[in-house]
Amino acid sequence: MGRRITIDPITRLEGHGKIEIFLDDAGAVENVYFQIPELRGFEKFCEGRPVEELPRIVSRICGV
Amino acid sequence: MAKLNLALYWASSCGGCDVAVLDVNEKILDIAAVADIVLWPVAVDGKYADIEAMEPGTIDVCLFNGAVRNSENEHIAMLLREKSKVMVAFGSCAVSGGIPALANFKERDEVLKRVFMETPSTVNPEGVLPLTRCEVPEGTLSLPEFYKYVHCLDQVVEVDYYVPGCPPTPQRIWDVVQAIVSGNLPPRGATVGATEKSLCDECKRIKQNKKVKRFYRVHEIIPDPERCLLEQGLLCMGPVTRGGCGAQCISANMPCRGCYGPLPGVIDQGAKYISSIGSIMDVQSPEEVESLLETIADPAGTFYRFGMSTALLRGANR
Amino acid sequence: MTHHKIGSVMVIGGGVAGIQSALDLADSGYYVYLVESSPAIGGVMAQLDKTFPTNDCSMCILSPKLVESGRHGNIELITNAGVEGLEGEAGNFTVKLRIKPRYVNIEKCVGCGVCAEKCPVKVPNEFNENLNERKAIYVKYAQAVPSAYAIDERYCLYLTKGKEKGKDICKLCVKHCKSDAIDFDQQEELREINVGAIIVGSGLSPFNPKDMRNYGFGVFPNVMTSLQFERLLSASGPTGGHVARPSDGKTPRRIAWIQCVGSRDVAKSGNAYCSSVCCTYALKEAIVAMEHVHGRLDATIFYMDMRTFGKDFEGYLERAKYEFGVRLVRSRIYELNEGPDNNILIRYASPEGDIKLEEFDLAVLSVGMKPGQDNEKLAAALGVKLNKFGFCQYPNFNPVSTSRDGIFACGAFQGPMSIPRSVVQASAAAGGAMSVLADVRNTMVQKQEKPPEKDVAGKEPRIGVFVCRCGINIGSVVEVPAVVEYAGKLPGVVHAEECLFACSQDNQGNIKELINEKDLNRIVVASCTPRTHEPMFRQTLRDAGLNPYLFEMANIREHCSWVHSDNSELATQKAKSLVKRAVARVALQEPLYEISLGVTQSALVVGGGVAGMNCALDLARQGIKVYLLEKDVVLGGLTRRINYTMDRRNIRDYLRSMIEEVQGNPLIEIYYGAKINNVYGYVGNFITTGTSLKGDFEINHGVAVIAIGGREYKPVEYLYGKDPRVMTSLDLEEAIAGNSQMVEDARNIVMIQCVGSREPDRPYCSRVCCSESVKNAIKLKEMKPELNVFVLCRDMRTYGFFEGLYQRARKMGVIFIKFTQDNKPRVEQVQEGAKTVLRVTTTENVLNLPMVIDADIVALSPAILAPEDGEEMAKLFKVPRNEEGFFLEAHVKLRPVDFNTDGVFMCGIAHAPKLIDESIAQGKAAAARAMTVLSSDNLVAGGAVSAINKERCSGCRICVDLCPYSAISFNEEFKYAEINQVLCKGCGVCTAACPTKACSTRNFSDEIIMAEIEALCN
Amino acid sequence: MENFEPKIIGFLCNWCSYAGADLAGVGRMQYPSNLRVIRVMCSGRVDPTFVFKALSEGADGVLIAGCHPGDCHYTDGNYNTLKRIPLMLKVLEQFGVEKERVRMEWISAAEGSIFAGVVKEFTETVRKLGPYKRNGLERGGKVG
Repeated sequence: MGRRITIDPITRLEGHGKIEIFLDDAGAVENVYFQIPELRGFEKFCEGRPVEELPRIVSRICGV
Repeated sequence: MAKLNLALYWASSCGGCDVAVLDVNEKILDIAAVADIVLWPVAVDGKYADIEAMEPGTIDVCLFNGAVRNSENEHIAMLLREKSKVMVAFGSCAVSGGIPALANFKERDEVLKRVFMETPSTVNPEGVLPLTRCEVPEGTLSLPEFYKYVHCLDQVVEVDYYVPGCPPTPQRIWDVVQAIVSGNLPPRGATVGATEKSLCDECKRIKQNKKVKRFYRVHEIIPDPERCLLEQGLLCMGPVTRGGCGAQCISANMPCRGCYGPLPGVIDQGAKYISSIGSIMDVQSPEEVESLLETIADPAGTFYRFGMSTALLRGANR
Repeated sequence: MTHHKIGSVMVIGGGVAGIQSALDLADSGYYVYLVESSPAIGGVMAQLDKTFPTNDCSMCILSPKLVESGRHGNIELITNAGVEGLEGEAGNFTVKLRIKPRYVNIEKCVGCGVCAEKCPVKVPNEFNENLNERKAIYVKYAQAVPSAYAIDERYCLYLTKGKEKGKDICKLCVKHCKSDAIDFDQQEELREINVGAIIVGSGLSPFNPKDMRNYGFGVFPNVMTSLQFERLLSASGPTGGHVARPSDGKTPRRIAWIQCVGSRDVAKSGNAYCSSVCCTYALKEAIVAMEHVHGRLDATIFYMDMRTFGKDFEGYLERAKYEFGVRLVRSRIYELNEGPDNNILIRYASPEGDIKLEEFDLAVLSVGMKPGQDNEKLAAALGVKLNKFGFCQYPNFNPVSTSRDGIFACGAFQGPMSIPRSVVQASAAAGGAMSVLADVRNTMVQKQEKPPEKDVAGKEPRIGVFVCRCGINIGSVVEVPAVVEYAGKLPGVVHAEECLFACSQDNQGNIKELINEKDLNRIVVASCTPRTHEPMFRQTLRDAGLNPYLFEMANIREHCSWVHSDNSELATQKAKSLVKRAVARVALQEPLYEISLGVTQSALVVGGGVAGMNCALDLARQGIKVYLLEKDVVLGGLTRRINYTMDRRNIRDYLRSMIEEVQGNPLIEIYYGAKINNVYGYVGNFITTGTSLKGDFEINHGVAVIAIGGREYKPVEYLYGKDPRVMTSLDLEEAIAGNSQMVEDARNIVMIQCVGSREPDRPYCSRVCCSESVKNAIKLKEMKPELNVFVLCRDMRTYGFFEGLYQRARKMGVIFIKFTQDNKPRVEQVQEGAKTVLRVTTTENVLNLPMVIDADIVALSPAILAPEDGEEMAKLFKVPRNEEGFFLEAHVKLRPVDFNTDGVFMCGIAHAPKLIDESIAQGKAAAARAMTVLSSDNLVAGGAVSAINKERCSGCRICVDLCPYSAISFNEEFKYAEINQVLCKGCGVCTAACPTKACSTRNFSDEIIMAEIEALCN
Repeated sequence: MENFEPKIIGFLCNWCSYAGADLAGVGRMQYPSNLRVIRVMCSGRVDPTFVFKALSEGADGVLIAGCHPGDCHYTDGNYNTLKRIPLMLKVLEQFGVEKERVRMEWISAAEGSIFAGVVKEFTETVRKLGPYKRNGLERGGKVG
């Protein structure tokens, strides 16, 4: 069994992310998993809101 | 004097609060001069593992922004709480749920379904939804659990101070930093970086006794820039919202959106607003009331725009 | 001979008029004996369901007054009593009363009602107009004051069959009364009472139509009187508010009201006068019936003239017609017949002249008002003259006086009148009594010494809980010991016990002892409703040196044991919960203090007409400095244009002597040519500035009375101003009085009514014009019997005793022709040779043919308009006006001369059009009401009122306009709102509206209500 | 929900509705015991916060009763109720709460039987709706 490298969190970008890197016995990358744990659901909760609200709601998707 | 250890974290948020901290501009250097930043995902490197390795109390102050939407948010909140002497709920999301908490009007499963199966850009014929645990050949991967509710920070950990705003204004942030550095902090539990009076106190507009015959949506009229917006029928949240923001929206001829949260002692900003504007509606008969109410497009979404986590009625997942 | 004066007054009659007089006097420093012939006060008003023209609930507005008179420290209720004789003179009378035994001890009776439940004797319930039955031991009605039961000696088995023979029969009431209140040993008592003045408000008796056989009352089951119908409508009446006809209990779908039953009727009932109120009450009953009867209801009113002459009555008529679809048929009904299914058949002549036969499910007889049953006896005992109809005969221009000095009259004792007018008269009569006794004010009232108050600030709550069994009322349903045990464990409670009757005298002693012994600082009593008992318990706390506001009740009787008697377990559970709420609340209550303010002992009267002058004089007679502002350079107002009254009293002499008296009174300072610039302050302490012929003025005054009169409408109709022969009725009156040649030469005089009144843009009746025209018509006929006088009118509104004048005018040959609003008369100039003829054309209402009159004079009856400067005055004094510009009273029924703004009153035409006597009465009433403020040096205000924390107020101004009492003002300099503690009534609307929690209502704060919610929910 | 006994909080104005409730008592009119009354001087004192608070504290229904429009002891305090409560009901619905859980009624001092009727009917309505499900989430409680 090789090594597992976890980068948590990945930084200096907008959003939350985690990278899991699996190395084989030789130390080469065998597999990488990139996980995005962040979900807020703007797609859903914007539904039914007055249209003039949307520019001011969706600007909160990313403030960076 | 030893430098302070400062952590800034974002949970379920947009990063606007972090950017607002940067908006103190060159003063950021002054912050750096007095504090070591041990965690600030948006700007500096630093891993959860480093935090976990710390002794409790290592962090002097943690400015925590963002709501608690999932188990990771909660976990980090608890972690930072353990390691921090002072925990600050920073920005509307941490204080009262903020914009992400509008999701509390919807059911959790509806959100997942919409995002992962129904949006036009999604192709997901098998209907796969994220799992908290996933077995892969290399072992187990995990994702945080997406909670039913969006919580605010003090619903999961003890909070020492609250700094409201979406985002807090740079001037107020600087005031807070100065207070922290000088140790000149108010009693625990206080809201800092905002005033004890409502926005109306800061608002320069001419106010008269209030009577409203109908409400307008912001695109329906161009309001008189001198007069109180509420008196002109715009649903300005100013009366039920703390001041301290410098009345920025008002200066742009837009009604207050309520991001600085309710006044001290008010337990439900939206309910209070209903009570207040219900009093100034200039109609008498039930029929007139009904047709006046028709002119309010989305009362709950408007009145609880930033406060759904703290709303007495909890929303759709009830 | 000079007697020393007595500072107490006897008010005879406990109806709304008597109650108002008693309260005004008691609030102004006189001790009052309120004498009522039945076992409870309330009078006819207590029987009514709704009251016109507001349709508000009669009991809702009367009941607070009942309770207030019942517990007023300076009002002594004497029920079951009548006057036997009178000696003495104004200032010092001795009244002999005969007081019949009640056989129930008022002090002991707790009103539980077990006695009535057990009593085996059923008798007709007079309060419900005999529509159902009550027991021989009874309480007159649910909200009765005093609330104690009484035994009807005419029916009681023991009293009728046992007592004399010494036999112990029945006495079930004695057996079942847990509070030992039944007392068969009570004897009739003769009591002599010394008083300084007397007010008679002995009310009315409804006309009993049983002898009018043509209407079949008492024969046909579905013919009832309007008062019976009123009981049928009442939610607390025999049917619980369901309109059910007597024959079969079915809901009637066709109801007919027959007007003028026992009124305007010389032939059958002998009552020639108009009862004044029946037209409007019939409209009310029709409207209310429609609201009660779900589904369709055809309401028809058969009438002669629709006399909706009072303030806002005309609008009420319009609503009845157009909004509710009440059908009005102008036809005098002579007879009712019974058809199939006990239906009522009515034959009538339609306005088109056809004879119709119509079937109704129910017929209501709008019965008139007769003098009270005992009025004749009472008047004889008092030595007071009655008029030919048996109502009070009052001296000229003294509408609330009687023929005997020191005895005043009010309400229906004087004649048929509506509730608002009765209340005005009642206040005026109180004012009359006050004038007689001005120098002995505050000599008989009782003042109590109070022990010093304990300081509870910052102390932990030490709560005492007393759970009442109320005999078996609570105890038989709620498990009281369990509640006591539960209460004892609640946070803050240091003492809990049960009591048999929490309200009993000995328990008050017990509470006081425990407060001291256990250092209790808050008290909860779990018993009955706080609406009746809270004041008493508060007094107990105060007597024990505890602030009275540190008290709360849990209503475990009305809201628990009585309504859940079928489930003891649930009731006990609920009682616990209610006690928990009270305890949680009381722990947070704070001691409240009433503040005492100085009162400037002077009055400002604005307007020097008859109303204003009467008010000023009444105030001056009571030693009050009066500043009388008149915008004109002479006094007298509109009355200067009137030469004689309808009953031929000499108004000129009256006005002259009144002006002389006003000018000669050293306490009255007159400002002619006065104009107000500003008014500052509040009740007790106003400052008014302005200018007058004397120069600028600044007046300090405690109260203000607005009496700025009204003005005459200048017609644009009927060639007025275009032909000199067209004039107003006042012009005609002047022409008659001045013996003008025009009148001398005239052969045909036409009067046209409702010019500018009862029109879409002025939808009110000007009230006086019909009588004014009749007066002129009679005068003309007396001068020149051969003269043709035509009165063109819509309805002839000669209400009350003026009906006699109307009848007289008709007898003298005055011709009355009806027209309708959509078919008005035409007045035109027609050239006939060299002559320009003034031609009036109208439709003759009987023949339905055009009728042409060439008139020598056309006299128009113009509307009376609201005063020109009304708007300005409204702004200055912050008082409201109605749509027509007349001032809006605080409450149509109960505070007809008050404004909602404390310390400001109104009288005269500025309130609404009215006759001279009515203006005089209103002027006097305003003076009496003003005296309730001015009678003491201090004004007590505060208590459970609202306050704004200016540190928290952000100046949004949401609250400012909400307050109906104008108690909230905005400080422009510092940008915060302020509440005047003197004006605030504590409703808490502003607290709910305040977005910043700057505003709080004392002892109704958010925190307290939240604590109550938590206590009840968890 | 067979044995469900709803908890109902009532805010009654002192002058009309509380008196109406008293009259129901005097008339011994039986009605379900689920209602618990809080007395306020005027229905215009009722802040919608109270209603939300009651629901969040465990009430299943809330009754607000005041004088009939036009009959207010304080002239027009109840007009505030008449305006606030419908707005509150709209918000309530958006929160996914059945608006039948909150009822506004005008009950006069003479309408004891109407009061009793309203309580009966309202209790039944709320009973049928079932319990108001709450999430008693406080800090440190189970997050989810």
